[in-house]
Amino acid sequence: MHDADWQPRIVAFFCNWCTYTAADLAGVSRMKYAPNVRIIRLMCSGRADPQFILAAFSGGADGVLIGGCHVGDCHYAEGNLKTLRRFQLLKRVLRDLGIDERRLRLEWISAAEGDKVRTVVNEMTEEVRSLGPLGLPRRFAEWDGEMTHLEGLAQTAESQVEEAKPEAAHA
Amino acid sequence: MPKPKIGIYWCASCGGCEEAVVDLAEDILGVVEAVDIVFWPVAMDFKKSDVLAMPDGALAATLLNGAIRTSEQEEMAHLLRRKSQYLVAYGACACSGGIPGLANQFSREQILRYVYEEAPTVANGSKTRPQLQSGSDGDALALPEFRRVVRALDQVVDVDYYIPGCPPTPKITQAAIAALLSGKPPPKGSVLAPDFALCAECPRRDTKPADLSFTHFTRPHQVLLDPAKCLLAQGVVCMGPATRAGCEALCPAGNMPCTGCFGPTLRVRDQGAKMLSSLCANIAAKDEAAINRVLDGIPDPVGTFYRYSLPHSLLRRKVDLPDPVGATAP
Amino acid sequence: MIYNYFPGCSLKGLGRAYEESLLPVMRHLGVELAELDDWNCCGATAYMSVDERMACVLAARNLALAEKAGPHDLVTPCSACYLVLNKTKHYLKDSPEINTAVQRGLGAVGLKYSGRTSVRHPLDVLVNDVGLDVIKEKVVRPLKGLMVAPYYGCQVVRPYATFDDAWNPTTMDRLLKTLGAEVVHYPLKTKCCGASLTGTVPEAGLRLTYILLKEAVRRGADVIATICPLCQFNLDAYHDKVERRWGPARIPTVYFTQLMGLAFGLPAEQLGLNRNFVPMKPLPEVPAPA
Amino acid sequence: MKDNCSNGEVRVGFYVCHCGHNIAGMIDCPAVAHYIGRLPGVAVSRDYKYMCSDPGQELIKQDIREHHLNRVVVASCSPLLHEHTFRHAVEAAGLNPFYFQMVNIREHSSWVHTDRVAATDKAMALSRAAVNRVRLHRPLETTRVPIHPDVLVVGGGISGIHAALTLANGGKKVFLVERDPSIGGHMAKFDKTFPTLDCAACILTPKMSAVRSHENITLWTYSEVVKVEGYVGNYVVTVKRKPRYVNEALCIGCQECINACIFKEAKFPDEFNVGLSKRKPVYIPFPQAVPQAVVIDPARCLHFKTGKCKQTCIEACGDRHAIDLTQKEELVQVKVGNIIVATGFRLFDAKRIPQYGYGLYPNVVTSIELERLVTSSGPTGGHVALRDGRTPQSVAFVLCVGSRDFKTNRWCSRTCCMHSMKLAQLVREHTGADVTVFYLDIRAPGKGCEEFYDKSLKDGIQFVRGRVAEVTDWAVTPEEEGKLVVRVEDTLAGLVRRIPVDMIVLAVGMEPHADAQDVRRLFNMSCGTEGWFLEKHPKMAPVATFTDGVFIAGCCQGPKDIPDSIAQAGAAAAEAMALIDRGYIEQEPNTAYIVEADCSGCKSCLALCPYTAIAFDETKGKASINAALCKGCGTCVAACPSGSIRQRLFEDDEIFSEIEGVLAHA
Repeated sequence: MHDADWQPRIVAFFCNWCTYTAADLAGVSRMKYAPNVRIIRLMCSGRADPQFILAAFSGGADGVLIGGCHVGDCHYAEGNLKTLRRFQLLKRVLRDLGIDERRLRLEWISAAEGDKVRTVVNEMTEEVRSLGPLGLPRRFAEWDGEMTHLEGLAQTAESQVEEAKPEAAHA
Repeated sequence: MPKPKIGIYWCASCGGCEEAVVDLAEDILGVVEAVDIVFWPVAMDFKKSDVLAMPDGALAATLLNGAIRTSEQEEMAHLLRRKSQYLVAYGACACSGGIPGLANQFSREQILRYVYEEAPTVANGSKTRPQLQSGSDGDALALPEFRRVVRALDQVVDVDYYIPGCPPTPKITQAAIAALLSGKPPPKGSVLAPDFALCAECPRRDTKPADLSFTHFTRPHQVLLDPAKCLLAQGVVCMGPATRAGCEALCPAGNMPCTGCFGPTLRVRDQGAKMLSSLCANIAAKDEAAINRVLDGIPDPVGTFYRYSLPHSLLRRKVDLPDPVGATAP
Repeated sequence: MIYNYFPGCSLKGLGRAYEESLLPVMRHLGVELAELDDWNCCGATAYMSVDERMACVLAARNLALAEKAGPHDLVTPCSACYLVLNKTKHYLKDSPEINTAVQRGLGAVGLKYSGRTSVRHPLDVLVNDVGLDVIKEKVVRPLKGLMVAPYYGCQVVRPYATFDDAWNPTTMDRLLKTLGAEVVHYPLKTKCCGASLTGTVPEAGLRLTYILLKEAVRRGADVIATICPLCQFNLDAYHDKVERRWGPARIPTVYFTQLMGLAFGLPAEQLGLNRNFVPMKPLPEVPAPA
Repeated sequence: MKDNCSNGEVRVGFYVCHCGHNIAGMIDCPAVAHYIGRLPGVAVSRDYKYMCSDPGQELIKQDIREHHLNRVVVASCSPLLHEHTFRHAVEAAGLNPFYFQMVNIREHSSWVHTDRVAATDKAMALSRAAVNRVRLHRPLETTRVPIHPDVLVVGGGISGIHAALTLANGGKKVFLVERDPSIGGHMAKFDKTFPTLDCAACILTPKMSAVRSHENITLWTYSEVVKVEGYVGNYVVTVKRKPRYVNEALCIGCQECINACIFKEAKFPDEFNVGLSKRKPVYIPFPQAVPQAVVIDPARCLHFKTGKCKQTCIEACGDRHAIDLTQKEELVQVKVGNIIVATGFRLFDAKRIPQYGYGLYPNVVTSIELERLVTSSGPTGGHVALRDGRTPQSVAFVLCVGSRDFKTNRWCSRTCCMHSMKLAQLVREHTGADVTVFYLDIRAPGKGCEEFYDKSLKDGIQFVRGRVAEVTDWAVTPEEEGKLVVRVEDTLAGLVRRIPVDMIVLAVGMEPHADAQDVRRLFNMSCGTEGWFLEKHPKMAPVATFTDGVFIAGCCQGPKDIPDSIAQAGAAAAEAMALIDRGYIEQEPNTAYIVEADCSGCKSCLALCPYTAIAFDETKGKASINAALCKGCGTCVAACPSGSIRQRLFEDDEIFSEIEGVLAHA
């Protein structure tokens, strides 16, 4: 269980020409949507290196949203197709590594679709909310927690064998 | 002047790295001439107590191979760290987790259950598992704890240098030792192998077309590979473009694709993600269904792209494995 | 050509002339209508307004029976049945809530409905599946000189104009022309006939009826052709009341299938034409074929 | 240029803008400034009312000088709006302009959120990311791309004509491409123009002739742009010239061939008169057409249909030899520096609203049909007549046909109210008929337009407010017999009314062309959801597009009247001229580059570049990027498997630091 005031954190990579502009349009149109998305501007969704997406997850994002121009409308001809292909394989990798596919979303949002920014952000926020926190930094710390008693262990090592301890089995 | 003292130790590894040292063959004589090997449990009769007896920093360098899986390995890593001026992660497992790191896709329980109960060659009717503490006839026996996570060496202790490879080739081992002994050691944190990708060393590179685009992927056992042509051009996932050079393209020379054991270049944080990115960008298909048909040619993406680097990747491990909190052993 | 056939209650009662003409016409054209076994109320009537879910369950049972009966489209001649079956298909597709409730209901009697069955109106089937060419070949007694006002009513075109334009449907126009009839321009072809009000607010309902009848007369029509049993009854049965209230507007209303039967040379008495309150005048004699 | 970082210390100045109430109303700006001020390396952190104002910019410059700042971050509106403003300020203070990063906390936060705490948190996270990132910024230089001085204008309606003439008068060479056989567009079909009622032809035809005779204008009618390559300053445009089977240079428009055509009677619908008159297979689009050259319609001409024609036209042309039935489609290429797209609109197809009876009742006409009827040069010589030749006694105008309608088009077409009132006055003038206008709201905001509305009211034109439900010939009273009846809810009277008239005029709205999406792709523009071409900024950049060097003018951007179209065309021409006269454009230095020593020559990137900017040197075994061709998408950067391709302004480490930054704050 997670604490009650947890809020999903979504990192978004938006292309400059379509989706970022659409987000500007949503602003100019004063559309209201969930405050959980942090937008990072790239020139093209094709710049969205899968490393960025994994870095966002490992850095604490609960979801990652990529926004690009509609297929056929890419400002750079086909950058978004490259994104689509990477996205498909990345989803498989994420699934194999235990991250729900719904935490990664790819949306084509044209510069005119401010409303779609709103809908997508709201939908995704709710979806991620229902999935709960991914919390990788916390998990990493937990995993490494199994090493914390090591310092003591290392020190006593030199003063040779410890006293016998009550029997314990691997979980 | 006394010869510098060297230690060689193994953790979670297959022994291949020790073999690599032995593979120096007669050149090892040159090494032995330059250094005293004072700790090498695999090859010679040294004990932990010998190391404990040394003052801190007594070892000029320790080449530690293997990933860190058990509490004992952690302990030895800490110990050798303290006793060594340079701690060198030797081989893919120490550098980035290596093949043992693929176990990070499974929970400790899954692994233990399989190994001690379910593997077809196991006869263990009583389902006995290794115990941390046991005793018979008044003797207390202790086993190290099997950790939940496989780690690269630098995820446990501070590491000075990395010598990559599964295993490192004699050539880079020799060059690395020479560099360390040169009096002008490379900057801390260096990977002692070239910082560009393998294609630069691959004789097949010239056969790679400039406009390569993938219509399918295949695996080496499924096709008869042309021994001269770029393997990617034959639809085989060759990790060469995303893998550091230094091995002189040994696997491609043997008509097998590079599987990435030298790890990524310094500029890359996640070798698998980068290779995935590059491969996918060049897929020919333009719609979701067709793309996925092409991707079906890579049935195990994690095993393909992260074969040696999962513990050191950005996600490190399958993130949703059941890890009962508080299950940490004694 | 084979279709599943859902007649609905009207075609067994007040609208039996529709079935009496539909079946021989279809047979004549080689179309087999296989009546569903154990069909039930389509769920139209006021049910939809009272409880949508229950109405959908009724309709869905018929759809499920059709699906079970075979992969053929389901033909239903009554516009109310046609609409409610189509509407249910939409509801089941769009509302997971209704779908779950309905499937649970169907499951209880060992039925299920996947959403595949198409619901078709015989007008659609005749013109778009059988084809006007085939129909034309069967015409032995062209309705030459017969002025017909084509009246479609509301339920076949609204809200789902599946096979024709919602505002200006022309399928029946084309069919009637193929039979040799002259189609008058009838701008009220999709206006309300008043049927659903005749019983409750007769003044309003009958007025609507009058408008339709009067306009058909004004346009010089000899007969109104309809595709819906409710419209047919409404336009046919209230002439006395309508004319007493607003003045003369006498014109017979028949099913389009009856006109087809006549054109095919089927005997008038077997087409249910005797059931009309306002009888249709016999067709002008045509010279016997040489 | 001093960069204030000789000792390597990074000193960031952070500024959060209130934007009046726009940001400060939803975001606690002082709190953001306070939060950022505590981050390492931040030397100054302030909040200020209007950062983009002169004093705001001065504040930055002063701080750079006094606090030795070497990095600047401004959290305010969208970088698409003011990034340039602040870069200039930074540069003016002696810093490299790319030591600057902007945070969008207005469009992306204050304007879209309703929870002050969450919006402030978001502003903090985004600001922190920018501060993280700016630390890693490197000094960059913009590159200058020379501008080819010639301009392509696409579309020969009033907007395209005006843009072309403006540029040509300014001494620029212009290629004007028009799809139809003549320029003139919709305006050529108009009789008079509102609200002044001056004659459309009298003001348009001189401009059309000027286009024909202007030495700086190359006019290609009956032609279409089929391909656009290159980039701002250096476009290479391929134009398809359809065969008109007449040599334009030789034809003098004498029309002998038309008279001689073996079709003695004109029998094909005439496009210019929207089908109200007929033409022959060989024809001149309209008397004032430019160029004054006939066209042969291969779909109608007997020669092309059967190959068996006596070719009386060639005979009639005689020694001029202007007719050339062997003409083929031709592709021509031109180099231009800028492109003005003025492709206009199409009229709403009234058949899409069948209840209005267009196509069913002959006396239901569209506004453009009536326009042709009232024109003295039109098919009836200006006689407004019903189809049976009678003069209508009563005429109704139905407004908003295909406008302001959720079932068809939601937008207001802006001109139909005025256009209809103009036609109403002309109809009254020509026929004395009673005129009723059915409207939703009368929109007469232009200069002189309200006065025109007032005049229409005073002249006795009836206005009924309500959306017409239906047009029918169903008569219920003797007065309605033989008439068309408008059924409408009169929302002012609160009544459902039936109004019988002789003629109904549907004021059809404007729509984007059917192929607007193709045109948009051709020029790499965007469309709004409605299909109109999208301007770069609705207020600040109304004629620019997201593609540098491509401008839009006239109704292709949205419905507008003639004065607005001309104003926009002039603006587009001026923008193009500004670029041409400066001679170069500064390009964002966001190009990709390859560090040669890092490249393994794996060739993974080569096929990815749509601009062929990546070349492979076989002898070195390395790839390299031609910065002049690179457009900076970064696709190859993301794809380089060894991380050897990098992108200026979007370096991996900069983006990683941004990711860490947005996640560092809750």
